[in-house]
Amino acid sequence: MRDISRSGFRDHPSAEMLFVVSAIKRGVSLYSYQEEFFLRTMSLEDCIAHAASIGALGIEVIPEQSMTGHPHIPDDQIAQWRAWMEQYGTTTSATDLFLDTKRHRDRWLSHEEQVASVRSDIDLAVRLGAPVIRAIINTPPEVMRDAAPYARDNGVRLLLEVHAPFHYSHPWILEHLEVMHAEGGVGLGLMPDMGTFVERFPRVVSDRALREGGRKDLVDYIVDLYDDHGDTHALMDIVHYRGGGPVEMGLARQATHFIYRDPAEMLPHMDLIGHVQAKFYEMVDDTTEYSIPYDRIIPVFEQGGFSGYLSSEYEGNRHIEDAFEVDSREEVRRQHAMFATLLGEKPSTDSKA
Amino acid sequence: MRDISRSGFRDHPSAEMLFVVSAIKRGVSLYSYQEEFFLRTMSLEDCIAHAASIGALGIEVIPEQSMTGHPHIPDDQIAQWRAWMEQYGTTTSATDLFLDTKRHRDRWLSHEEQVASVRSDIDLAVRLGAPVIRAIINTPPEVMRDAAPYARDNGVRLLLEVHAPFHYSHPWILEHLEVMHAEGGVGLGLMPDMGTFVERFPRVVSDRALREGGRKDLVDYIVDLYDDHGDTHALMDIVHYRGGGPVEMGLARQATHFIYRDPAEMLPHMDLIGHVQAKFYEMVDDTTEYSIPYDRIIPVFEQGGFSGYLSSEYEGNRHIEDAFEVDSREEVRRQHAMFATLLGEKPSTDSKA
Amino acid sequence: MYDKHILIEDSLHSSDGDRTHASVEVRMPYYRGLGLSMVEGVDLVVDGRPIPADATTFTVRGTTYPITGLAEVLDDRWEMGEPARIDFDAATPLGPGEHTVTAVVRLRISYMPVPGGGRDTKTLTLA
Amino acid sequence: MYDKHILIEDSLHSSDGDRTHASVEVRMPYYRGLGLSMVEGVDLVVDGRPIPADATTFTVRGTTYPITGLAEVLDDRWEMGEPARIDFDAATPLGPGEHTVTAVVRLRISYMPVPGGGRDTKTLTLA
Ligand SMILES: [Mn+2]
Ligand SMILES: [Mn+2]
Repeated sequence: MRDISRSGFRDHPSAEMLFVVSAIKRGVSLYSYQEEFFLRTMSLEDCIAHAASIGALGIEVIPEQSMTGHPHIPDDQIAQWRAWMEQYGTTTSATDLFLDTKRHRDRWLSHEEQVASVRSDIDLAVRLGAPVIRAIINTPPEVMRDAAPYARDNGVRLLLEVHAPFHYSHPWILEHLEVMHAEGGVGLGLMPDMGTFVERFPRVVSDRALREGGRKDLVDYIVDLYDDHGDTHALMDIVHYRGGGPVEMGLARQATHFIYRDPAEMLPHMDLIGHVQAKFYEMVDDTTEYSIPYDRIIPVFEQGGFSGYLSSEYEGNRHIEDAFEVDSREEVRRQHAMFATLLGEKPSTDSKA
Repeated sequence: MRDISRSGFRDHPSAEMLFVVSAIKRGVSLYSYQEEFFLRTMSLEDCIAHAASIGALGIEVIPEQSMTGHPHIPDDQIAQWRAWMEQYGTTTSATDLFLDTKRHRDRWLSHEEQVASVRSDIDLAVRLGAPVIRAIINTPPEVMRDAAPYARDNGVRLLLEVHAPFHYSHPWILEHLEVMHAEGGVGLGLMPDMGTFVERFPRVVSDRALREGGRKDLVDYIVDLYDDHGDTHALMDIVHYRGGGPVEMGLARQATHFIYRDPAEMLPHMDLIGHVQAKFYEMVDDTTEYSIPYDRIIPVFEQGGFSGYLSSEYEGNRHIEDAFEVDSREEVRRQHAMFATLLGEKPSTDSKA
Repeated sequence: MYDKHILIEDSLHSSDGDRTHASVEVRMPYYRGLGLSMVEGVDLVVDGRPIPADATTFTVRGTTYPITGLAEVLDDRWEMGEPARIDFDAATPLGPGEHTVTAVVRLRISYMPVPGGGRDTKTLTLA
Repeated sequence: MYDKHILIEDSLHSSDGDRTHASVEVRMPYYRGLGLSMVEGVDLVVDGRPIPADATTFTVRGTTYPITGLAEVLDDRWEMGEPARIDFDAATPLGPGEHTVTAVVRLRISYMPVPGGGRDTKTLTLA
């Protein structure tokens, strides 16, 4: 049940209805459980079961992470995966491909080899039952173009992950958009990573710099400048001018890789958007991500008529792992509590509403 | 005589007058002759004489370049300098200070030491008869603030060089502006470097990358993206995704350090502007710098009522030195031919007028 | 990422009687598996002494490769979280008890312009 | 900048009879002079053999400093375009005729976040 009073969904065609259930679906990328999966404290089945238990029924998988033998993953692993999907009532929402252009020490992968690599990952997506594939940001537009027919023939769609610091008017993305429009948007599309909407500097990142001995004044300076959405172009220079060392310079470098753009910039591209990576750094509670304003992002997807998956990507693990126990399950659970509220699945738990 | 038909000086209070002579003065920073001075093919006197010969009567000097023994430059060198100014009818337009915060290998210069360094350079400016001093971009705002009284007491003004990639709405400059406004703009001010108005990618830079074996397609990509004023934020990433090596990555890095801003952004700050570093990369002929649109920059200074020096800073030397003989005199001469035309000193030599 | 999990506790073993051959187990500090040709090296420092790369081998799932030959291996992988055994020759016999071991894993990650990998130092007890 | 002008032509001289001591002149690749405490080093490679820093001295205007001691020199400068003489001990006597010399000048420039300086390689004839 959506609480209209705080949703701000005025432009949505169904805004007048009180008990609308969103067309947007919830899912999890198993990237989110990487800490526990690496340490073997969660099995692959545990990851799937956890997602299912919180109603996140679309499972995004990085085959090179969750399975072995890529790209020739044995049939028994594929069969097991499909059996789990059946058993837990889940579905493969997406697979993530990498493009190892530096596979050979002494030469770059040729264009033909790059296209072949993508085709191989298309085969794998088909075996796993995924309708869309995350194409990593370093995939060149011409490789997307030449892999598109094979994707179409196999009934899947290659979606370029729009990852910070790229955005929808960046030259690299503009080149990709040109290729996608020429292709017709059948075999190609976009997979926005919500890391392009980092409105507040993630405190898990600045807190770590402080733990590593970073100067409080410079850490504050970097965070404040970022939060004011100031020009980070020469931030490393400034921190250097103020006598910053490796920790402070490293934090400044990270600040130049975060970006905040208006989520509405996605609207003109909504037809190309087939899946969303719901990046997050820290769930403060069941309603709020510290950095990324999902309460203003989700209305944009509603307005655009998006009906794919919001797929959790928990990224805080690596920023707290030095000092804290990572609890990926709790972080993912909280994000989905927030999603359920924002999508109108249940009443808001926000007492301030 | 100004050719009104092409000057576009409509907003200038004297635009109706046909034979107005601009209040803006011409000068040269001896930085421009660095190649010949380094190689001892021009003496210090030769540099001054050349500037005077082309009517550039304001001489900006980097004491650490043109003289020896900084900061305790011997009296005889100072006396000789003043004698040359007299002899050639020139004047010391500015001195340039550096702030060696890393003077000690194992520690940063303290705030007090930084202020003392600036005060010492103020003393030197007074000895050389300079009314303004270039404060290098890494000078912190609080050092400017605490050195300002000494500048005022000595009748000189410390001008922060606004150097690319900084600009007038950049956080670092905003902090400086706050200090300048609090100080009243008597002892402090700005020295814009025209390198913030690089509209076209300098071909001397891209040509060198080609000489060093850079891939033509990537060099063209970088130049075109820059010339379209596309977002250079992740340009190095793109060049990397396309298989660029050290030469192409180096060119991409340089592209992120060039910026083009609207020259009109200087207008609100005109009262603070005491001197202008007229950076240039390549004079195509007597009328045109390849990258920087002086024909649209000078009207902004006219409109703002600027009456200080346009001080040549030839920067092309280091980009052609590998393959060509540097002829600093000819480059400076051409820039001043252009200035004379744009300032209305003589009829336009532009046949397309 | 995963830096503190590279060296596996209790994994330091000597593999012969005179204790000049030993092994330690390491995990790759990365969130997916990688083809071995993209593993640029696993450098060990034992009690302050760097172990030369050519005195080191790399073993996954029973197959052993010289560390210096990994660049040529296009048909095998180091999987996510998978322990690899690094066998090495110590210049002098390793005594029983505690040893300070540093492992530096160097990776070639295609989407990163800078080298990938990580570093871990632990005090391990020779079993 | 100025990289190709670092090593001065015709400046390689041997300073003793057995040709194990020699000197070469270098200029600083920078557009202003600099206090010597900011000269991090002048590294020489002669005929492919690196000369150890502690076998090298630095001389300007008649005053000689050990290269390894420049960081402490707060009252002298290397001026713009000024030749400095680098004296060094060669491990083996330098024969008459041509030698390949590389000079790497390393500078600490306060406004730059990365190391400054430059590198030059020339074939110089021992006088
Ligand atoms: Mn992502
Ligand atoms: Mn300048």
